[in-house]
This record gives sequence, structure tokens and C-alpha cells, in this order.
Amino acid sequence: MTDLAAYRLRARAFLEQHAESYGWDARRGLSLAQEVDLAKRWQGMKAAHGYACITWPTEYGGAGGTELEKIVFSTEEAKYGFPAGLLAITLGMPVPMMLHHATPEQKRRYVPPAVRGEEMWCQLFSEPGAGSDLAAVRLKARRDGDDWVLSGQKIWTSYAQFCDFGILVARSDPDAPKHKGLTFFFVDMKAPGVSVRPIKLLHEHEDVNEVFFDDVRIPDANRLGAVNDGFRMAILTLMMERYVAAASDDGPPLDALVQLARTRKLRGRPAIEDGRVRAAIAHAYATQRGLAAIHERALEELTAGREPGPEGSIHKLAASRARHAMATLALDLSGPSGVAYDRDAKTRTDYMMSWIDGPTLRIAGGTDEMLLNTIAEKILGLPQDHRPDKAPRGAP
Amino acid sequence: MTDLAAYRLRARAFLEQHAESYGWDARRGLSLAQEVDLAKRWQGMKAAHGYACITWPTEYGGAGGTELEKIVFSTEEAKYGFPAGLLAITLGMPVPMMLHHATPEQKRRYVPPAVRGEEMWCQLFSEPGAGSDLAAVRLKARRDGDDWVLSGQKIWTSYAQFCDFGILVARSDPDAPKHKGLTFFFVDMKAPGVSVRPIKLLHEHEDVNEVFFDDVRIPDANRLGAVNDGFRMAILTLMMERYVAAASDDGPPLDALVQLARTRKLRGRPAIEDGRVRAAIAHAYATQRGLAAIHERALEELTAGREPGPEGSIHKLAASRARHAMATLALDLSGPSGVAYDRDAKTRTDYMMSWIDGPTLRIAGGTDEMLLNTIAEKILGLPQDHRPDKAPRGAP
Amino acid sequence: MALSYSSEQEQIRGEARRFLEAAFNAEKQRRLLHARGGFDTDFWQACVNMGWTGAGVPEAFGGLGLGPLDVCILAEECGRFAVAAPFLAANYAAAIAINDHGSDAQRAALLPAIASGDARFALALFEDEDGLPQEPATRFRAGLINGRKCAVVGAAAATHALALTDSGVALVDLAKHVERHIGDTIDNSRCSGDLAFSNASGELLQGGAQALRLLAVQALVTAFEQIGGAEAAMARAQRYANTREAFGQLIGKFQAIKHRIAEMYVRNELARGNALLAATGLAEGAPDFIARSGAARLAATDAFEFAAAQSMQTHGAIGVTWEHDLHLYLRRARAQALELGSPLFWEDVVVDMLSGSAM
Amino acid sequence: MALSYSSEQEQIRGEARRFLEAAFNAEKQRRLLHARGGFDTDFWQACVNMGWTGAGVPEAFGGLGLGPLDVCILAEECGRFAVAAPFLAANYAAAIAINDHGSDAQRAALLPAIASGDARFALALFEDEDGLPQEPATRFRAGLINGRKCAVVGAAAATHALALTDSGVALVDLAKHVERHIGDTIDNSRCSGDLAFSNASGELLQGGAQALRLLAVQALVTAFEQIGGAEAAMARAQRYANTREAFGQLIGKFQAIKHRIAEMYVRNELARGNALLAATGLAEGAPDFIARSGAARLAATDAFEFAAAQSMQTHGAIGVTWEHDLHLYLRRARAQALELGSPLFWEDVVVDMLSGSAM
Repeated sequence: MTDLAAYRLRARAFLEQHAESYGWDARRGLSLAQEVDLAKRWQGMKAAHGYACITWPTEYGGAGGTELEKIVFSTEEAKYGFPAGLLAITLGMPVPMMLHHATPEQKRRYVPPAVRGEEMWCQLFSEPGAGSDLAAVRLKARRDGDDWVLSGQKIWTSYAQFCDFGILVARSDPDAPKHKGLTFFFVDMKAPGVSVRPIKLLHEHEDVNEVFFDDVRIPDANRLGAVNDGFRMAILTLMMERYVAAASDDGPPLDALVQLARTRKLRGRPAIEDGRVRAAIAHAYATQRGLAAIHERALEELTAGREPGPEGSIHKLAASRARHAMATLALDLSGPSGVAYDRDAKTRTDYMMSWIDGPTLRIAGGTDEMLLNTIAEKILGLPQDHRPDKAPRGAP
Repeated sequence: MTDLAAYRLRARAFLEQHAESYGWDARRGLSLAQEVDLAKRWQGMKAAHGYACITWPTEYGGAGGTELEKIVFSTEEAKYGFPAGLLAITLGMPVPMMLHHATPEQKRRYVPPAVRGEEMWCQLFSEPGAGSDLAAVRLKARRDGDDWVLSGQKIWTSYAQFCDFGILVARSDPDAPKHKGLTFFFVDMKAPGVSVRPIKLLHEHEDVNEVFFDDVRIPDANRLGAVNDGFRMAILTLMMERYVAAASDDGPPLDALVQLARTRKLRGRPAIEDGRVRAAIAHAYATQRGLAAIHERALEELTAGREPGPEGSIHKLAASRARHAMATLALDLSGPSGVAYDRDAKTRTDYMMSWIDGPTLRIAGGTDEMLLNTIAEKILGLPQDHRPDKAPRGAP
Repeated sequence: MALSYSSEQEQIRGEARRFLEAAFNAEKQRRLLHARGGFDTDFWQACVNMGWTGAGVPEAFGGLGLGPLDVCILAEECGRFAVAAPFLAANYAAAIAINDHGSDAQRAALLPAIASGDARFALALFEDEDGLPQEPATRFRAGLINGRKCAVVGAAAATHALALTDSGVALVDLAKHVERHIGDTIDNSRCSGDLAFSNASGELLQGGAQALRLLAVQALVTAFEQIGGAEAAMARAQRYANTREAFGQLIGKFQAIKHRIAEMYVRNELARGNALLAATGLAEGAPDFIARSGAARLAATDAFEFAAAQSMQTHGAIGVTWEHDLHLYLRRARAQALELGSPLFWEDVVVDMLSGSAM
Repeated sequence: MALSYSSEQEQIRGEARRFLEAAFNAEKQRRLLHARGGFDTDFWQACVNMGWTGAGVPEAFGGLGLGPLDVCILAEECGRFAVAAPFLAANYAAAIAINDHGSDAQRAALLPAIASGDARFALALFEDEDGLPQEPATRFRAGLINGRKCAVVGAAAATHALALTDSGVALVDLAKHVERHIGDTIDNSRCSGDLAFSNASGELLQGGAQALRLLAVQALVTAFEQIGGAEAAMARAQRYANTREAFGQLIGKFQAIKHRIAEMYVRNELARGNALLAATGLAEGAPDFIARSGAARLAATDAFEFAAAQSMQTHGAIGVTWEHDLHLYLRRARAQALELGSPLFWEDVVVDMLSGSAM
């Protein structure tokens, strides 16, 4: 048995031991706040057993392990429904940015508590009027002696209502070209002048927030990267965590659709015999298997010490389309009673919840259009769209 | 009975009388050249009986009738498979441009022979490197005393190998902005220096041509519109003939697909019972009926003396998609033997011919993309794409 | 055929739109989403006051005696504002069925009640399967009805039902011997739920009132509601694309955005063409009315679901929030796609009609 | 599993590509389209010389004994240049079947002949219906075969066939008692046509050689040909979008163009993922090999047809001419979509496997 296979077995044993207290069953019926609490405790448990932030240096609370161990662990972890997703942002982008760009002192202060699940972080990039267009942020950062004073608004900030700290990009030079007047900071979310207002999404879950900054004062030590180099820092943030395991919070599995198609009828026959249903199942299967193979191949490449290909970037686009098509068909198969709605249901087990979450999936974490642009430009070498915002000032 | 209903009856009687000599049966097995010949004779027959160019003034050989009579006649004409499509360009764009923009003398010379099917015209707009982008033409028109000298190349010219005359847009001022240096002419296709080379399309039919102009000299009298006003003239040309009856040269009708689905089997049952086939038939039916209703409504509006709505502009886009989907399904239903290919078959009766003509349909007469742009900009009021070719010279 | 609108009809449309524009209250509509079987009594009263409830009822019975196209205009405008109007289509289908197949007594009692707004009909056709039940489990015996009907639009606030039983379509007074099981649905303003009859008294409609035909009439009127919704969703996308900027330009300049909106237009116009053809078919008693209505339903369902989802995508993150109006359309589109039988069912209806009859 | 290529495999690919690049002759391929049952003997000889014909044959029988993934690499490169290679997939499927289910005599006679290029196999499975015949009309009686097999890839130039009969899969020498009916097809370089057996002599393969499994192996190799074709069509679109200008800019700047090419990439990568999974499944004897192969076929068919058609659309009018190479891919895509059973058939295969077995 390879070391990695042994690692997998050990991880599985650990996970099985805790599945009852932290997995799917434990999460049933919890409010979002209760889930966050569970997630923080689960993170603490992982930290205590060397499974938290597996690749990070032990100096800052990580396990000092390998990229592959991390992937093996998250793949196994996803099978039991552990609430790791709720800390995916904290540990996926803000804290890694601290790890790379903060001072040693700051790292010692901020990283270990996050690894242990004691403090949560958010990422404050989007603003009203600056969604896909990151460089359009307007939140002001005004220099005042050794401090900066922040004023303005952020939006779509996941879990901000539960967070202790956040990373943020702000406009420090209103006169510089759009991409060149931004600076990157981290902020205390409990500081005076910060207020958080949850936003209900389509299913009325309050996963995201508006965050207002009313003359919030922060020291220059909270700056990450150079003054006016914030756009580059923000892009670096988004490039973090490229090979995360496929999201665990998916729609109902294909098995469930096959089962539904066996029990529902069309024209007096089991729906599984109907060509439309068969076509949908076959193509969903092909999409899911294709994505699984791409993921598996990336692991093989990493094992062999090579950089995986860029094809992993199709994952979100293809997976969300397949999930939405399955949810829509499942509702169609349910007949008129398919209109039933259970506001407490989870997207993982309920087709209506999966369906209504579909439009959000197409937008969150990069809209379909931005993903296609990225594939076209970064992988296929096609030219960038016309970008007047990059033109020198004064040109038409 | 309304006058129009009576007109329809008379037209139908005339058409029935000639269907055997000029309709589907007469066309079977003809080469393109033979079909063109038949089309010219059929045009002569129509002219002799007052059914040629129904709305045009009698002075120039037209029938002096109404727009509605014309539409009624073409709708009826299409049912019998008369070869009117081969003169659709001649009588649809070049000769109407003559009628509107030539001198009375020129009109007397050129219009009546075209109405009688004695002379054929083509439209020379596209060039290599200037397809959808009409204003990018490079064929040179150099002023030389009272003459112009044309040199350059046109392409995709339908039926040029059979034509007597053509209308053409050429670059008369290479220094003017792209859209402002063009002039519009008509030319004798038999003049010295004009050479025509047919292009085979996917099905190897030679419907279109390359046309080379090697210092072809034409008098300034052949100019239509002002010098350097050719772009506007070309757009006027393309706006001609807005309410033509739906093209008769379609794919096999939906009935044929229903019939095929009754005889072929899937999983041991008649294919018409398979959900995939049912979905395709139902949606093709809805598309065809929806387009038919739009056409019918345009006629009603014209009858009431009102301008029809812009929705007719979806016709080509929607019809060609439905046609291609039907052809693809029909081939799929035919099983492995669906690969059979008969190079003499017609798109109207053969699914493989209809299928292989699909890509051409999506491009000829405005690509799908140009049609969507037109709908978006002209009907829905959305902004034009970024157009650097319209920027003033010297700007970036 | 008359596929184009008369100037009187344009006037009806104009008045309806002015009223609805003034009355539109997204906040109220969002509140209805939280109320199981939520019914907008104010809007219903307004419909009564404007005579809309009587639009499709013959003048002899106190209605306005308007044709299907007029009723459909009202439906389209209601759809445009996504108002809670679950009885519009069902009442019209019921009025036609009662007028064509009812007894003199039924006509005299019910048509005026529909016109005055005192009667609200629900069509109780489906049981727990996708299509119309071939052998309904709901039984009619000696004037008494027993059985359960699923996902009935308007169930929570209907006064009467036309119920499909093993003996045919029965007219049922919902005042007693009926339990209404109203759960949450994706669009509570549809007022839907199950109706369980326990010895409810009913009368069969005579002369072969067909459940499929009833459903086709309801589907036709609903198709216009769907088209109204689709056009509203498209209009919001147009507006947003013409005002919102990203990367230094209007987002409407990006072909991904502008072509998507053009695709909405293509679908909306195909739906309208089919729906007009079906309305004309109903008015003229065309033998292929059911195929036309089926095509209209398929095209309108497709158009509305596409426009609602793609308009949301055009709006980006703001569009997927509870506070934005677009999810009123998204929910309505899915509810209307399912509640009268899914697209799968209607594809089958159309093909059955095409392969059974000459096209 | 091994879903990634070894460096030896990358070398095989590199050599194959260099050879094919040098040998590619679009003019010759267009000429083949005009020749019924056209067979490229030069290319076949080159395959023999390079040892490709023996790639999948065990070393003990004169082959190279390479695994499925290696054979698939050759297939992919052949697909990339749309060369006429109708025997690549069938010979590999036949070699496996003969090795697994043939008698010692059959192995000794035929495997070296496949390796040396003297034997060219056609899989004669289909009759006049979409799927594999449940009750083949082709009869096997006392060593003699009678019946007609339709649309057999390679029929015009094959020396042997594996034919599905009412008694199982039979090995047939095509030297006599066989009429070859070769008509024009959408891609004559596939060499296809009908095979009519009149008392042709054959031998049954032993041990339950399954027709569906044979077909699945052929489909797997073909999927890689399709992926090669899809990538070539995409590459041409990329190149054109990066050089052609319209309206004053590269057409690749228009989102309608660039997103379309990105969509090709999405489909191509999904197809590759599935195809690799199926190749690994064959190598490892995975119990779900047929489902994997079916998914690979569906994804590869979709990818190739999409890429060929959309690359053509990207090129505009120049792309739809006989002189342009793109229609070689368009025709090949449709031919390969049909010749081993349409997507409808393969959807059914996948669902049968999924609903019959644990996933």
C-alpha cells in the first residue's frame, strides 16, 4: 500500500468516527447560525487531529502535509456531509493571503485561530455597480497620518454576519486609471463603523450580506501589498485554491433521479422508459463522469509532480448546467404536484431547492460569461473583449 | 367573396394549369443550368398572363397590382414547386434598385426584359475579407474621364454564371473613412475583363461564384446614387423585399418526419412513441406554426393598411434551426444506413441534403450572429457592438 | 382568421395596463409568497369592479360577452405584472364549459355568478400523475363525489370546481364535504393545493364536456399570461443592459448579453404567434384547437422560463436576491410550467393530435 | 486508474502527429469523397510500415502488445487529420475478441494477419434498424451464413468480418459468397456499405463473445478519433478567430465567437474525460465498461458534431465551400455519429446499464 493509500484509510477512520456528530445527520434542521457554529467546532476537531489546513506550515497551525494529502482528505470529507464548506472562504482566500503577504507577527496573531476554527474571515470585493468588473470598486480609502479611513459599501459578502475579519480592496487614488488606484487591506469586522446587513437570496437563506463602512479607521499595518497595487493583489486572491475538491454542496445525485424515474409514470409507463428521460439521464451521467475523470486526472498529475492541465476550469460551468437540467426534469416528472416548496429543504436532497438555487450558481464565483471569457482568453488564446476601461485617460 | 379571394382563385387556376410543365415534377433531375432555363421561361409565362412583378408599374412590364396580390400569388406559387426562387434575386434586389434609382431611359431598357425572364441580374457585394462587414469592400473603382475602371474581386455571387447584369459596390475613395468611400454601380456581366468562376458548396452544387474584374470600364451613367454614397445604397438594397413569402426551397415537411417516425423503430417500438422523437416533433410543429402565424398576421396588417410589426425578422433564424433539428433527427432515426448520400437529391425531399445544407443556411443572407445583432439593435434598442471601424481616422 | 388586434382591443389592453401599472406592488406580491394559498382579495375586487370577471361570460348572463382574444389580452397584461390571478383562466374555461354543456339551470345559476365575481372556479383534473388521469380514481356515484385531486390552481379560494371523475366532468360546490390541503408551493399566489372530496355533491356536465378541452382552454389563457410575463422579464433585461455598465461600457454592448435578449425576443414572438393561432382556433371552433393550444402552451412555457432565467442572469447577483422583483417571474414561470401538466405531457398531447389527425 | 499519459505515450503521439502532418493531403481526401467505398491504400501501407496495424495485437502474435490507451492515441491523431482509417477501431475490437474468444487456430491464423496488415476486419452487426438487432435475421446454420448486414464500416475493403448472427458472433472470410453493396455515403472514405452473405462460410466465436461489447470497443476507439476531429475543428476556429478581421477588429473579440469556441473546449474536455475513463475501464476489465464506453461515445459524438458545425459557422461563407477542409470534419462527424448506432441508441445503452447495475 502506498503512503497515500494508508493516509486515505486513516483519514476515513477519523471521519467515520465523527460523521454522526458533524455530518449530514447532525446538520439536519439547523439554522445557518447553528451550522456555522458546528462548522467552527468541526474545524477545531480537525486541527486537534492534524487534519486542518493540511498543506500549511506547522508553525502557523497547519499540518505540514502535501497537496495530495489535502485533496485526498477533502474528497473523503465531502462524502459524509461535514460542514467544511462554511469555512471554505476563510481558509481558501483571506487567510492564505495573510499567510503570503502579512508580517510574521501578523501571521502568528491571525492564522492559528483561523486554522482552529475560532475566527472566521470574509472577502470584501464586490460592490453595487462592481460585480464581475472587479476594478470598478469605489469604496474609498483615505490616508490620514498612519491610518486609513474607509468609507463606502461592499455587497455579496458571504457569511459576513459571522466573520471576525475580512480582506478588502478599496480605491485609494480616485485620479489614477481604474486598475491602478486600488489598495488591499484586512479589516476587523467588529470595528466601529462597520455594519452588516444580510441579503436574502431566492430561497430566502441569508448566505450573503451588504457591508457598510462608515469612516472606519484602520492602521497602515493592515495594508497588504503596496499602495495602489490592490488590483493585482485581488487577482492573486482569486487565483488561490485552484485545485479544491469538487464542492460538496451539490444537487441531489443522479441515482435519485434514476429512482424517481422508476417510480413516476409518463403515458402510463414508468418514466425511465421514456426517451426524453433516458436522454437526460445519459447526458447527465456523461457530464458527471467526464468531470470526475478530469478531477481524477489532475490528482494523477499532481502525484507525478506535474502541473495539472487547465481543463479543471470547466468544472463549475458544466456541473451547474447538468445539475439544473436534472432538477428541472425531476420537477417535470413530478407532475403538477412538483410545485410543492419546502423552505427548510437543502439543495442536496430536494429538487425544488436545487432548481431555485440554479440561477445563483450561474452567477456566484464567476458568472457563466466570465468563465467562458476566461477559458477563451487564458486557455485558448483568443483576444480580450474591447475594454474601454483600460484605455488611457482622455482617449475616446 | 372579397376581390382578394377571387384573385386567389384565379391565380390558383393559372398555376394548376402550368404545374405539370414547370412545377416539382418538371424540375426533377434537371441540372442547375436547366433549372435556370426553366425558371426564365416560367417568368415569361407569368409576364404574359399578368402575374410577373405584380406590384410594379405596367409602364415597365409589371402588373400594376397590389402588395397583397403579390403575396397571395407567391404563397400559392410556392405550393407547386415552381422555380421562382432562381429569379428571386434578380427581381428582388438589383432590378428594384434600377426601378428606384436609374434614369427613365435606363429603366425602359433594363426593367422589362428582366420582368419577362429574358435577362438575369446578380448582386455583387461580398468580397474575400468582407463578408458580414459590407463596408470593408476593396474592389477599386477608379475615375477615368467619363468612365470608371473596376478592378478587384467579388465572391459568393449567386447565379453569376448565368447573369447578364449585376449591381455592385466598389471603393471609389481609398482615403475616406471605411463607410464613406464607396460608390454603387450596375455592370454588364458580359463586358470585357469580367470573369466568373463557380464555387462548389458543401453539396457540390454551384449556386455561387467568384467574379473577377480586370480593369473593367463602365460609363459614369452606370452609377446609381451619388459618388461615395454607395454604402447607403447597398443598405437600401438589403432592405428591399421585406415581406417576401417564406422561401419555397425548404427542407422536407414535418409530415414526412411524422411518417418516418411511424415506420422506424426505437427499442423495438415505433419511433413515434419515443419521447425524444415526440419532443422534437412537437417543438418543430410549434416553431413552424408560430412562424406561419407571424406571416399571416403581417398579411392582415397589410390588408388593414398598416405596417406589419418587426417580428418577421425572426423567420430565417427560427426556421433554419427547426429545419436542421428535423433533418438531424430524421438521420438519427434512419440508423446506421442514414449515412447514405444521393448527390442529386434536393433539400426539399431528402433529409441528408437538407442536413448538409444547414451550415450554409445559417450563413447565407445574414449569419445568425448578424441577425441577432439586428434584432437586438434595431428592434430591442440595445447598443451597437464596439465598432473601431467607425472611429474617426487616427483615433485608437 | 384574425391574428391582429383591433383598435378596440388595443384600448382594452391600454386600460388594463394603466390599471395594473398603478396597482403593481411588488412588496405585496412578495408577502403573498409567504402566505400558503395566498389570495389577493383586493385585486379580485378590482377585477369585479372593472368587469373583468364577466369578460368571457355571455351578455345574456350578465357578462360582457367578449371573445377569447379579449380575455387573453387581460391575461397577458396580468401576466406582465405577475399579479395573483389564479382564477382568470379557470373561470373562462368554466364559463365556456357551462355555457356549452351545462343545463339551463346551471347556466342561469352559475354564469351570472362568474360575471359578478361571486363564483370562483378551479379545474380539478389531475391526480397524482403527470398527465390527465386515464382512469380517474375520483368517483361519481349518485350525485356524490369521492376522491382527491392534486395541485389544483386556486384550490384555496375557489367556490366551485369542475372535477374530472370516473363518470365525466362534474360541477361541484366547494362549500362543504371538501377538505382543502394547502401546502407551500414555489408560488403561493397561485393559491394551489389538493381538494379531497368526501361525499361532496356534484352534477355531471352533459354532452361530453371533455377534460382535455377544458384544460386546453385554461392552457390557452395561461399561455397569454406566460407571454406577458416573458415580455416583462425581457423588458427588464433590456432596461438593465441599457443602463448598467461594466468594464467601461454598457453591458448591452457585449454580444453574450445582447444576443441572449434577442433570443428572448425570438421565443416570445414564436409563443405569441402560436397563442394567437390557438385563440383564433377557439373563436372559430377549429378542429385542431387542441393541437394549437398545446403548441401555444409549449412555446409560451419555453419563452417564459427562458426569459425569466436569462433576465436574471443578465442582472447578475442583484437579480438573484429576494428583494429583486425578478424571482416573482422565475417562480411564476416554473409554477405555470408545472401546474397544468409539464412540457412532457403537452409534447405528448401535440403529437397525439398530429399523428391522429391530418395536419 | 491511469487517466494521464505516460511520457512513452506522449512520444507515440508525437511521432504519429509528425507523420500525419506531413502526409495530410486535403485534396486527396476530397477525391476519396467522390469514390464509392473509397479506400486509401497508401495510408494503409504506411500504417503497416509503422507497425500501427499491430499496435493492439499481443506480442506473441507478432504485434506490439500495446494497451487500449496507446491504440486510442493513434486513433485520436488519425481523427485530428480526418484521414481515412476505417479499420483502426474495428481491427482492434476484432483482435481483442479473437484473442479472448477465438480458438487456438483462429488466434494463430488471424492475429498475425491483423498485425501484418493482411487482414482487415469489419464489424457487421447492424441490420435495418437503429440499434443492435435483438433477433438477427442473419442466420448461422452448419457453418454457413445467410443474411444482409447494413452500413458496415469498411465493407468495401475488408477481408474479414465479425458478423452478428442468430447463433452469436461469427468470424467470416469475405473472400467469397459475399456481395458488397457499396453506395455513396456522406463520407465515402468510411468505406461503408452492406454485406450480403449467401452461404458464406464462418465460424462462431466461443465463450459468449458479445456483440454489444464488440461494438463498445469499436465505439471507444472511435470516440478518440472523434475527439481528435473535434480538437482539429476547434483549432481551426481559434486560428481563424485570431486572424480574420471584421468591423475593424479580430472576430475573436466578439463574444458570440469567443464563447462559442470556449463551448467547444468544454465539450471536448468532457469527451476526453469520458473516453479516458472508458479506455482505463477496458484495460482494467471494469464491470461498467459498457456504460463508460457509451458515455464516451455520447460525449465524443456531441463534441465532434458541435465543433465541426460551429467551426464552420465561425468561418462564415468560406467554411461552407467544397474547397475548404472543414467539411471533411463535418461529414466525418455525421458519419461517425450514425455508423455505430445513433445517439438515441447509445443513450438507451447507457441508461440500460445504469438502471440495471449499481452505479
